[in-house]
Amino acid sequence: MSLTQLVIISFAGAFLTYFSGKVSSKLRDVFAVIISLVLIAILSYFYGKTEELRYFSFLGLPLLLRINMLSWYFAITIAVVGALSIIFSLSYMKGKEKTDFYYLMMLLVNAGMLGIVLSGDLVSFYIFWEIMSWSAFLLISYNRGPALAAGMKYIVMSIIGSVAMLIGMLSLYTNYGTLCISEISPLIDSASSGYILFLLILFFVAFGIKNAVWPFHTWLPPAHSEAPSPFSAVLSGILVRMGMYGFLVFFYVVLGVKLFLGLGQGLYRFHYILAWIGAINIVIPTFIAMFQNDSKRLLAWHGVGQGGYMVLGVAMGTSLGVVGGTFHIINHTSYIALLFLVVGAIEYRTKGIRDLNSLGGLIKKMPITFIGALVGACGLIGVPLTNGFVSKWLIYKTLILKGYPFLAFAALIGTWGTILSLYKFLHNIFLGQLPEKYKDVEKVPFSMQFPIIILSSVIILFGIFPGIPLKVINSIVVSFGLQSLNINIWGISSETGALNTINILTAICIALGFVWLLFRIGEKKVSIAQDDNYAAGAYVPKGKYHHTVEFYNPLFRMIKPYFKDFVDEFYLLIVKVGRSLSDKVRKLYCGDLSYYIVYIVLFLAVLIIFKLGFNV
Amino acid sequence: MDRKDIKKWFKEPGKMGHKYSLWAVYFCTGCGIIEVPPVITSRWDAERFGVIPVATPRQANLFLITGYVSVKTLKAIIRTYEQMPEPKYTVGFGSCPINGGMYWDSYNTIKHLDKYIPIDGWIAGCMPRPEAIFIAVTHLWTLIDKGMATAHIKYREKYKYYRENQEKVLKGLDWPPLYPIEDSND
Amino acid sequence: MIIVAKIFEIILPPILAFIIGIFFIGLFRKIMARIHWRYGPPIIQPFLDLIKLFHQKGFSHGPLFDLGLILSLAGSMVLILFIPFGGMCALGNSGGLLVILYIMLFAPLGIALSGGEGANPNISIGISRKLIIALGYEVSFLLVLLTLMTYYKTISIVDIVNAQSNFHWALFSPLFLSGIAYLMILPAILGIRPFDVVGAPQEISSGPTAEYGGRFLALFHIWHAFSLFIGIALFVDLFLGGGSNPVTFFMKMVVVFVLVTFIHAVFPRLRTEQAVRYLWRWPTAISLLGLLLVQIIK
Amino acid sequence: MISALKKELESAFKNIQIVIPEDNRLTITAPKDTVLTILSFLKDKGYDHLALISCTDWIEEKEFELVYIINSYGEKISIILKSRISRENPQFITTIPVFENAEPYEREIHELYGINFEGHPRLTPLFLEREYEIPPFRKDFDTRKYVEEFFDEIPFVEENK
Repeated sequence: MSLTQLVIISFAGAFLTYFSGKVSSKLRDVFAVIISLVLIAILSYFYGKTEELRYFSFLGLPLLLRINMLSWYFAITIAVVGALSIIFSLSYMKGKEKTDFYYLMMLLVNAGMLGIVLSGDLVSFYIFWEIMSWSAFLLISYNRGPALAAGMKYIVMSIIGSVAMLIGMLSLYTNYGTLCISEISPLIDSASSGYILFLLILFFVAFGIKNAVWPFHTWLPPAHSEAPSPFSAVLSGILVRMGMYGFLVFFYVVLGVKLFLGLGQGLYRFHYILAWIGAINIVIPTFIAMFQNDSKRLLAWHGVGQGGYMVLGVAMGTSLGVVGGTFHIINHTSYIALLFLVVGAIEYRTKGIRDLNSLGGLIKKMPITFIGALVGACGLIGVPLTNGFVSKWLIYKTLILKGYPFLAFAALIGTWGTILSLYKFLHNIFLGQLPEKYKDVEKVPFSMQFPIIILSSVIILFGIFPGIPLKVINSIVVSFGLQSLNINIWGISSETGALNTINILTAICIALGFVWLLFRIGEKKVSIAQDDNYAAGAYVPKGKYHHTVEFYNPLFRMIKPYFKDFVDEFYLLIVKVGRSLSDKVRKLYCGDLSYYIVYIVLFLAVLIIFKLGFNV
Repeated sequence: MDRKDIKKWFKEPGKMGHKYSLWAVYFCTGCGIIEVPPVITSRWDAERFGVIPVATPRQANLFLITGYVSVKTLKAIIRTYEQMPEPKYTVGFGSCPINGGMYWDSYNTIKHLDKYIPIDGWIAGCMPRPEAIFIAVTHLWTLIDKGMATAHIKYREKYKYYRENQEKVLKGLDWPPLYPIEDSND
Repeated sequence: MIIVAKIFEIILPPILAFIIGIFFIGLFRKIMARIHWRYGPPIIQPFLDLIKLFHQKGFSHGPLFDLGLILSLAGSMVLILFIPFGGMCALGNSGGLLVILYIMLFAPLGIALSGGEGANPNISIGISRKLIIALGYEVSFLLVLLTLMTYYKTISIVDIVNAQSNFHWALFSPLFLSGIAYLMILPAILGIRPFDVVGAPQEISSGPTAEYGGRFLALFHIWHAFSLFIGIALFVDLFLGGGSNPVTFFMKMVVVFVLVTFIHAVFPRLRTEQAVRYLWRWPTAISLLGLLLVQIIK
Repeated sequence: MISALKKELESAFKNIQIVIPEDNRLTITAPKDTVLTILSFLKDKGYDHLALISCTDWIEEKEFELVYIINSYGEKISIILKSRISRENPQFITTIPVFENAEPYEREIHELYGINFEGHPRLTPLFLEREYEIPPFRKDFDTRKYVEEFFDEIPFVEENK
């Protein structure tokens, strides 16, 4: 089983499902699920293997496919999240039209991402990058209306990113004549630091836009909230993290650790500035997320916020930091995808309601979805016994031990921002009074519950036994050239403060058991209905006894003056200036011939004067 | 005042607990509430007997009906009484809740409150002084001790009749009955 | 023999913490009574309340209503194992201050979830106020912890306590600024006046506990006792050298607790914005200064 | 001041009797149909605060007497306007167009005396929880008989039953 067959299967599978969709929708669903499961099987076969082969040559440039521990780590995440979201969309897309096109695009996005991760040289990297961006664009603007604007915003910014990457590749090719990653890294060591800085800026823009790093994050919230939920799970889960893959490859594989840390001096070292961008990226979006009223937009802002942790971890350059950063990527994928699937399940049952102020009390009707949302929220916050906690612990430890208290402060305050916004998310949808119109909402079908259960168990499993993923990530870090950590099944043991999840687990279980016994010895409890509630002696007004609107109003009143997204306004300003300029130019072409002749004559006159004046 | 009697604490902790930590619902139902603030503040400190006012009926086990009960207040009293957890005691202030008092012939006040909710004890006096309230509390202790403070059990057993009376006075209560009513029981 | 000592070390702190916490609530009500110039309940009154509450049939709104409360109490119990208590610290080596910070999330999260299931706007308003005030004091709380960690260059609390042995306490070392900042936010951590807008009985009928009856209220009172203990034990551990045996540790805690009770007796209740505006202004400024001081010294 | 007002009123309206019992009080008794015009006349003159509307039941003369108390913050004079309406079919027009704050008073009088005010937006029950065939404030409503018929009929909840 070679890499080329893997890529061929993934692409052929996409088109096969499209055509089988023409035959019958049942066949298409089955086909899509089989393709994604086959991909997972093939990838698990490739664990631990590192090979490189040339599969094609494109105008003289060898196109390589290679796999090593880093690309395998990303590939398995892509395959798993892709399979789960397709299983989820089996029943989510039942009533909608154009579903063949939807499945084609979903599988194409998966195939594109696999291609990126497996590509050995920059040309194929770029080709797969374009496939991914364009199919993502088509999927974002899938359900018409506002989604078109969101898709437009997304595709314009990702084109800017791809162009920046293209310029970087061209300059690399002209200087070194080759584009395979393995050959470039030894050559680039000899380059001048100015040239490296130029490359860094270009690739930072390219990958920063895709990873929604703080200055380039404005496309993400509208894109995530308008895309269909199964795709926004993939989009926010793993597609956005292709930017992180790009950072890792470019910083640690192409540049190498010494060169990356050595850039710039004193306070202006490149990786220190990158860390600060990551820190800002944590704080501002989580505080914006707190005041959103649309559930998917709230989660999208968290996608931006959590990206900051990864950039912070990777930018630290120590082995602990990089391990924390890469581990956070897979953690973030697990719980943000879970939360988006939960929102999808709720949309499916309440006919497309996403507004947080008109839902409530759904825990009684959809308990499994609530458990998924709860575990996802705990993972996102970083409650101990979930995987989010372990990766955040690693990142904080590096920040504190390397002596960056202010960065650690920004990261820690982000946690409390996530708590406030995620409790609002849980409370407004699941807790509180159940409104009248959702009285007869019933459970979500199993095909939707299965991905939710799988993702929740992944979160808990990696939280209690972090050793499993950490062993893989440790070998990645060793391949980067950093010294490895002694990792065992329950966490990290090191002299400067160890992490032991098993102790925490046993302590919490014993405490829970003891308190449960303490709870049982009292008088037996009387369970009552939801409307038998204390309302100062009056009867509970139906449907009006649920506090959701302006949930954090005191805080909002304080933060309100600073609560504008300056970056978005800056871009809108650019757009306005651009439009007015192009408007002037449009006036030139007024369509009748005489004007054009006058323009030509004038231009010639100017040329002649220029020629005489300066007898050049 | 057998609070220090350790043996009794071990024999029947439930009774002793309820005796020495009576939490009163802070809900003024009539003119008598003017007597409650002096009871709970510095002059006649009720907290030394463990009696403190609490915000919601959910946390309380003592309900003070202070003063005459109009038909409108009866609705809120029934609602609050039903929301209190099970071992609950009620004390009526003054003669108005007993037999209507000076509003005996008024069309808008309830004459015998114990037709609608069970009452454990009454305090005589047109608004009893704080000392009278303390005497009532001590009487309540003896009642609890002897196991005679069983108003809440009576309410549970005879709920059908209480509910009928309540529906007669207040046309159509807009909350479901607290305990299931078996229609043909006798 | 070591195993017995280890088990002993695991079981004893929660029990002692419970007793000290209940004693603190009794002391609290006694001091408040004496300030009001009245006799006040016996010191063991909270214990009697607990006995009564365990004999009351509380109302439950659903499975999450009970589990949330159980989770928050279990979380505070586990937290006690992480805090060195007069020379005993059961889980001192599995995570240090960062884990303490994160296990502190269990309690507000548990109560928020169980309160949310209670489906009562009073509770939701109480919980949103609790989270806002928590966001308010977390800013300076994190800064204080970060200054400590960078000053002692470790993330384990046991090392910090050992570093302060034989009387050079952190409160009188260059960390005195952080100590003052911690004292300023201590009423907010413990949830007592001037920051007790969370469970204001008059405004939102005692916030998150509006729907709690018999057993639930008992568990809530035990959790309140534990949280009093944790708030003060952390201060004593981090700034007053943490005591070699439980008795000296307890003495230091009583001193700090009486000080905080007097603050409670004097101040009115701040509104939520006033509280957050205060918390983000003065304690944050002082803790930032402390951090800068430590950075300059290092 | 008050005598000037008396003269103006007498000139403006016929068949009204004006009495000045004290120096800053003035009582006018006027027929039913001139009440609205007098009220708006007084309001233009600066007496813009309607303090109270009440009603007395003259059961012997079979009439209800509606009393409007108006005063002004400027001159500190309070004017009491009385008018009689028949008791059999108690009909009257609402004064909300002149004084908006008359709405609750008229609702109360409607509930307790049974006087119907046309043009009143919502004549719904205000204080009483129960319906009564004879509005309770009327003199022919015998509260003792009502209590015996209604409240005493409700059985006690005995121990043994």
